[in-house]
Amino acid sequence: MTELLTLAASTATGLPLGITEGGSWLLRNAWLIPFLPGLSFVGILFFGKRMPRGGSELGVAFVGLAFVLSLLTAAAWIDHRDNFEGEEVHRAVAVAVAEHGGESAEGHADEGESAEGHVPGHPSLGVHNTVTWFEMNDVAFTVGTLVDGPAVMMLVVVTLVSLLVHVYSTEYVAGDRRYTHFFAFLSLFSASMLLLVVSENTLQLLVSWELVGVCSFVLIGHWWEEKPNSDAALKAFLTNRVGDIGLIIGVAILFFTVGSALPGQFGSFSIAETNALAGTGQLSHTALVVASCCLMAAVMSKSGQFLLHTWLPDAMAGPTPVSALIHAATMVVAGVFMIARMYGVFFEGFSIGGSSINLMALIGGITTLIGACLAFVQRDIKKVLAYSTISQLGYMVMALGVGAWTAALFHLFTHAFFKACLFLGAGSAAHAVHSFDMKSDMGGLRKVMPHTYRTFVIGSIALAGLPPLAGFWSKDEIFVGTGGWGLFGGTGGNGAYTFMLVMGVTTAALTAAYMTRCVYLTFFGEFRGHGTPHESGPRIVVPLWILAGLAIVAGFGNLPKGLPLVPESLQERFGHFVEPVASYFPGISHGTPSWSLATASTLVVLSGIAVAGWYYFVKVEAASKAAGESLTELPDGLTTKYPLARMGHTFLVQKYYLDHLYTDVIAGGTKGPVAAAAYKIDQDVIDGVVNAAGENAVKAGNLVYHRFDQLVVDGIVNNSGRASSGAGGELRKIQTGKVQDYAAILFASAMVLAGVLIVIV
Amino acid sequence: MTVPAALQGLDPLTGGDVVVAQNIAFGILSVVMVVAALRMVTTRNVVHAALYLVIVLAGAAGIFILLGAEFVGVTQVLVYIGAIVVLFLFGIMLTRGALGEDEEANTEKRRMATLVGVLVLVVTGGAVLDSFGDTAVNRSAPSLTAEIGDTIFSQYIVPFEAVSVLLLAALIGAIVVARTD
Amino acid sequence: MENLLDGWGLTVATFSPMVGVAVMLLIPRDQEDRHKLVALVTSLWVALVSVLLLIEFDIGHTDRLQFAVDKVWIDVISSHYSLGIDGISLPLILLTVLIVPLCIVYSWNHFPEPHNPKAFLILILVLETGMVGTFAAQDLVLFFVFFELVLLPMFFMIAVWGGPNRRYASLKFFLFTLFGSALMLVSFLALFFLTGAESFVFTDLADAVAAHGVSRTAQLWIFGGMMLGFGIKVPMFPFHTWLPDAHTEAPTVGSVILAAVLLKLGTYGFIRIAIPILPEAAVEWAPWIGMLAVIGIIYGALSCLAQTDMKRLIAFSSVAHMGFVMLGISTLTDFGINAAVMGMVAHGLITGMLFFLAGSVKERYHTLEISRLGGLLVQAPRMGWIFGLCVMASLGLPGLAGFWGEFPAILSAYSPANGVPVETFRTFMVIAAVGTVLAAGYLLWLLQRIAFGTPPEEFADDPHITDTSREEWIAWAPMLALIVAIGVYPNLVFRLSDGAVDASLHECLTVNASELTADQAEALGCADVYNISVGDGHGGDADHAAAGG
Amino acid sequence: MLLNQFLLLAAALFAIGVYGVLARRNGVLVLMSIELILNAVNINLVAFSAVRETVDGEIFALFIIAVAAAEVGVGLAMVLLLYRNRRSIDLTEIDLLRG
Repeated sequence: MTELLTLAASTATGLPLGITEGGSWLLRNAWLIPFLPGLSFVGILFFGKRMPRGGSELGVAFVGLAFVLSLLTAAAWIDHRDNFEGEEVHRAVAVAVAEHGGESAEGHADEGESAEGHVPGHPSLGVHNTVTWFEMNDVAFTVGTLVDGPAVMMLVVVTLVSLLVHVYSTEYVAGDRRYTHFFAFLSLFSASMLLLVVSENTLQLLVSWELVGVCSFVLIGHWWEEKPNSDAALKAFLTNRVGDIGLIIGVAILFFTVGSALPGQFGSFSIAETNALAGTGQLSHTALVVASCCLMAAVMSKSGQFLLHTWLPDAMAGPTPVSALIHAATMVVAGVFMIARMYGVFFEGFSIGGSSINLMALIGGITTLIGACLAFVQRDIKKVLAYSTISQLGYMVMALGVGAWTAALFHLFTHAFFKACLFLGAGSAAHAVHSFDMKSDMGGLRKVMPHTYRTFVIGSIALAGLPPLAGFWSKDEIFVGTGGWGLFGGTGGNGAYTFMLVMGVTTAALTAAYMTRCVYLTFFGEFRGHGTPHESGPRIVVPLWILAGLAIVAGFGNLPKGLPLVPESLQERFGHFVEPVASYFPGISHGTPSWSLATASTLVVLSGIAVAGWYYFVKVEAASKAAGESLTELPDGLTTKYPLARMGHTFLVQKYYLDHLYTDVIAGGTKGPVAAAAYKIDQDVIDGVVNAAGENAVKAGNLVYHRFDQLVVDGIVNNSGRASSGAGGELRKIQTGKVQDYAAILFASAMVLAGVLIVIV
Repeated sequence: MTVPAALQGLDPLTGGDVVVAQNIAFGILSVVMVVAALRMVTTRNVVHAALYLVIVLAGAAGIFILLGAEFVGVTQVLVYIGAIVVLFLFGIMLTRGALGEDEEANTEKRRMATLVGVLVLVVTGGAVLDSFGDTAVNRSAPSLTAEIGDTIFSQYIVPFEAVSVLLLAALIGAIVVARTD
Repeated sequence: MENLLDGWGLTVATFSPMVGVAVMLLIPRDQEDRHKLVALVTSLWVALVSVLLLIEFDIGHTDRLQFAVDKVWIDVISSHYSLGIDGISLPLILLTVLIVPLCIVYSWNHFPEPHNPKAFLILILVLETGMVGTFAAQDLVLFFVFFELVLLPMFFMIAVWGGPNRRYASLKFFLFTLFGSALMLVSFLALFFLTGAESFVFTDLADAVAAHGVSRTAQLWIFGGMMLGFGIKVPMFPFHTWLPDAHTEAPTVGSVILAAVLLKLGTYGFIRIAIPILPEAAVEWAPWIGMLAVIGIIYGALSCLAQTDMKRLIAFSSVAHMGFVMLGISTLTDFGINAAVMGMVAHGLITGMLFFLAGSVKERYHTLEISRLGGLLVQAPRMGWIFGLCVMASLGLPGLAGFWGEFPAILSAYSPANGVPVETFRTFMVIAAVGTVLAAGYLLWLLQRIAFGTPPEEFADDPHITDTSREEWIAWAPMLALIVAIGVYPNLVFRLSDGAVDASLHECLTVNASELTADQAEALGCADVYNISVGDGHGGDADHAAAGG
Repeated sequence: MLLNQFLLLAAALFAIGVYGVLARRNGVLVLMSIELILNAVNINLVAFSAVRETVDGEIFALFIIAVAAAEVGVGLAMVLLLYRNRRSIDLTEIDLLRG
């Protein structure tokens, strides 16, 4: 089809992809960063057991190396972002789109000027570097790296948290049954996650996506001797597989849809090409919508969005470091990152711009609410954090849904730190009291575990979102991004997502409240557990403080525009460096921050804290004094007073009965009745037909053979036991072992076949 | 075409009559053969069965001669009726009493066998009718035994040797299988 | 060396096992070590020859038949002794010659009852000849002979060395397959007579069909016959019931060979014979094959969930996996059939490994009742991890071989070849994708029950339960290595298969309809048959995907 | 004379022979029925060779007769052996292959 190629090439004008093959050495060789942990995985797997510290040193060393490398890469990117004057890659496309593509690219530029103050007209070209993986049908399937703002940001976050968790684990899981395996898979996880971050095409994305999934499976089931753990692991993996259906189908659709726009090639996985083409609007919109919905399903499972979130709380069965690294800071945000990665597709598919509601925003909003509600009723401190993670992920997805791309990633950035801090803190506390149950085994820990206490409180405030801690800034940006706050006199944004704003603000209040509850139950009151808890060692405390510190300062990374007393050069640094200004990224517009909104949200948070604080620190405290023991709730609380409240409480405790739906109804149904039915059909109907009909009824229903069977087989088996056609019954009867019966079958079959031949020829 | 020489000597027949004669002969032979064959596979007495077999074989010999394959016909008589049937009779006598009156096999078996037999007849008959509409057999002269001999010992020498080896092997095999000690 | 290989390589590779058999026949039965030695040396020699073939193989022209021999064989029925391999046969031959020695090594010290290594090994070698021959044959009659040659040894292997219910299973297997191949033979003959090709060589037949075409209905009938014959071997959905019994009853090595190679004979037949020779009929049948394939996927998975016997579960999982292979084939696209070839190799390695493991479990625990097993990871950690790896590979985890058979198959179903209904296949795609979840479901459930947890007290301190033995390591290491290697670098297979697959497909199937101008379609002269609507893929908004490649 | 009549006769004999093989319980009778089948084949061969006016068919018929002799010899020997071992030549009692 060469002539077709040339023909297409002649008509096509290059579509700018917003990527470059140039760039500094570090940026071009980002593959080293995933490679190092991968190396340590292999190393630990084979030599770990023989090492003095069971391979943990290997893991720490390599991940640390990866961290340093990512820092250097980040520095290189900061330089590259503004000063790179290199060749941009163009791609010949079937339909001429030169002016279209150009327009969109330059559209970025002036939005940049108006809304955000990017360096005018200076696009941030992602650094692209690939090698051919395999070739099929003249299409080269590549594997490589696409290093740009979001990628670099994720690299730093993942390697940093992973490093801290590695260090933390050396003490936390010391003397564990499978110490070595634990570190091996921790490394493998880091490698896969980093690979996902730098993925250059959707296939690579899919591969690493599944790999992080299986790592999480192995690590959740780390203590697989106990059935609950392996159950949780299975649940996590299967739920993710459900979402992966969406991912697989979505990727397939995009592959061919993009291919239809590229001459002489029937498909392409390249993320840059996909986004860029989606931007030009020459891909069929239907395909984009379907694809985004499918991908959304994947996000729902991986990032624990509503309906598929149920695996995340159970995943807490894994060791706490795993929860902190995988199920709070990094893996669960893979979904968010994937949306951010394929934003061109989603932006078109859900037509985010200029709308007031869409699937993604809705799912995000619902998730953030229901997550926050569920966090209230948990006894297990890790489950509280798990649900709050769900709720925060909901924030991010919602933000992406309303077009506040930067805000979403910024929240991802800050959330990684304070949530990891909280989890590790919870782990530290649990380590001391040997239990995760706040109500029965904790309380009053602030005296014995000062460091854990302080860091946990810092983390909580950051999560609740009080200025000036990290959470505040990112949350505020999300609210700004919704653009649905005309009453606060704001402008900009991609549409009027008032509904989302309401949900977000409500959640803010809830978050503040349940974190207050959690802090009280854990650290205040009297110790309700057994034994004498004591502060954890340095290898646990130091990571805690580092994360707490980050939870305080991370927010300053993206101070809003026009904040007084802050030099221009320090405003929106994060947005400037992370948000791509390139033709593979849609032209989103940014809301302008407003004092009124910030104040309002702060007040909301404070009110949330106030209510919960009043309930626990005043009433419960008093009640405990009266009762002479450390209570965890009022003896005559709402739930005891009002049946409605009790119902609501039960409803929450039952997690909206979703688990029953999935586990008992769907899974149980499939595994039980359906599978049994299918197998019964197999044995009784199909096999029964085969048996009953002897070898000739392989084509059951085919008249000739069927009748023949009736005659011969019946003749042999003298009609006995046809009804009871349990497996084996009838066919064995054919095998009378009598030569003559075999001869009969032989002759008859031969004749039938001869007849067929006569008929055909 | 051919007819027994005697018949030819007495009074020359015209071609048409000859054809008639042949068809009559064929008719008689075939009817006899089929009936005998049926009796053979149905009779209860084993010895009778052997005798019916003789009739069928003789009929076959007749058919061969009718087809101008006199040598084959003669061989048929010699080998089959002369040797094989005798062999059978020996077999019957040696196994006498095993089931002297061969009470018929159970009905299912017979039903099955009938059905398969009919199936065979239908399919093969159908194929035959389907293939050779009205090919006529009119042979100019009976095949010469000399010709057969030449062909066997020139063209078919290898199969011939093979068959002789086979016979030897069969002989030894039969002895080994059937010897008493 | 080269020219020697060119002329004789394949013949040697095919028939050396027979030499081994002859030698073993002369060795008295009680000298078991000598038998083992001869068998092993023979199979290794075959493997060596095949590797030499691989080395000499011209990667640049995988689409061309190489090391081809074409001598008149049975002139009366104008059948040739015609061997040759291209990029499709080569991987499968390599798979075969890899599996056989490993099986011999595996059964080195523990032959199933009734012992008798001589007969057992002879059967294995005969099998090898049959399998290699089937993959190398380029002539229908020759193909059929080899195809059937495989049947008997397997029958005896199951009937003699099998489990309690072996007679029933073996007879079922035998009759099923015999029935299928009988119909297959009929359609071969019909094909030959109707086309009036001058020989049974594939290419001649294909040319004959292309030149003075057979009537469409006849083509459909013939394809149907082949479909039945190959489909039973695969096994495709309604014809699969022989598989679980055969697998459950067969001795370990038998199951391994059955799963690893024998099932591939069917799919290989589709790719090598049915589709290239009868493209039009293939287009007509494609939706039905696809339907049976996806039914098989869902249905095999569901049946797996209902199993209580480990080996039986794995057997049913083969039904599901071969469903993916058939789905890939039924798309008639280069992409899908590449996926199918990859799927065959991957399934051969992975399911082979799973059956090996099942055999070893059975050997240690003397039962395969899932409910009675557990805690393998505690008692035999290494074996447990290997089991975990194979399960992951089997459920199509990226980075392991299984994924590259599954994902491209699903992918290709999004845009099947010209003339194949697109919407239907997109439905299939979704169903197949659901199948992956079920696969994960039953496999992980199996893993949980077998490997996780603590060992049941009946086995808690059983001295016989040891970790992986030396023979097992030798037999498994190559397969595990390949599973990972192919998973990481699928090009190992794709580079071989791609060119050959592309060549084996009719141009009308693969041409990118959306880029065809009217006169180009005219030049191809197949616009009507494959209803290529010029100018767009398959109409419809979302369907701008280029059909096929 | 038509070729068909011979072929049909052969077919009939063949079918009857098949019936005998399948229906009789006495080993000797089964062997006889086999002879019937062989004869049917012979008739076909000779008829064809008569049509084609060659001797090949007849030669094959001769071969078949020879082979038949051998077959009967071995067959009867086996029947005898059977009889000696089991005091019976009832094939329906011989089901060592039963599964």
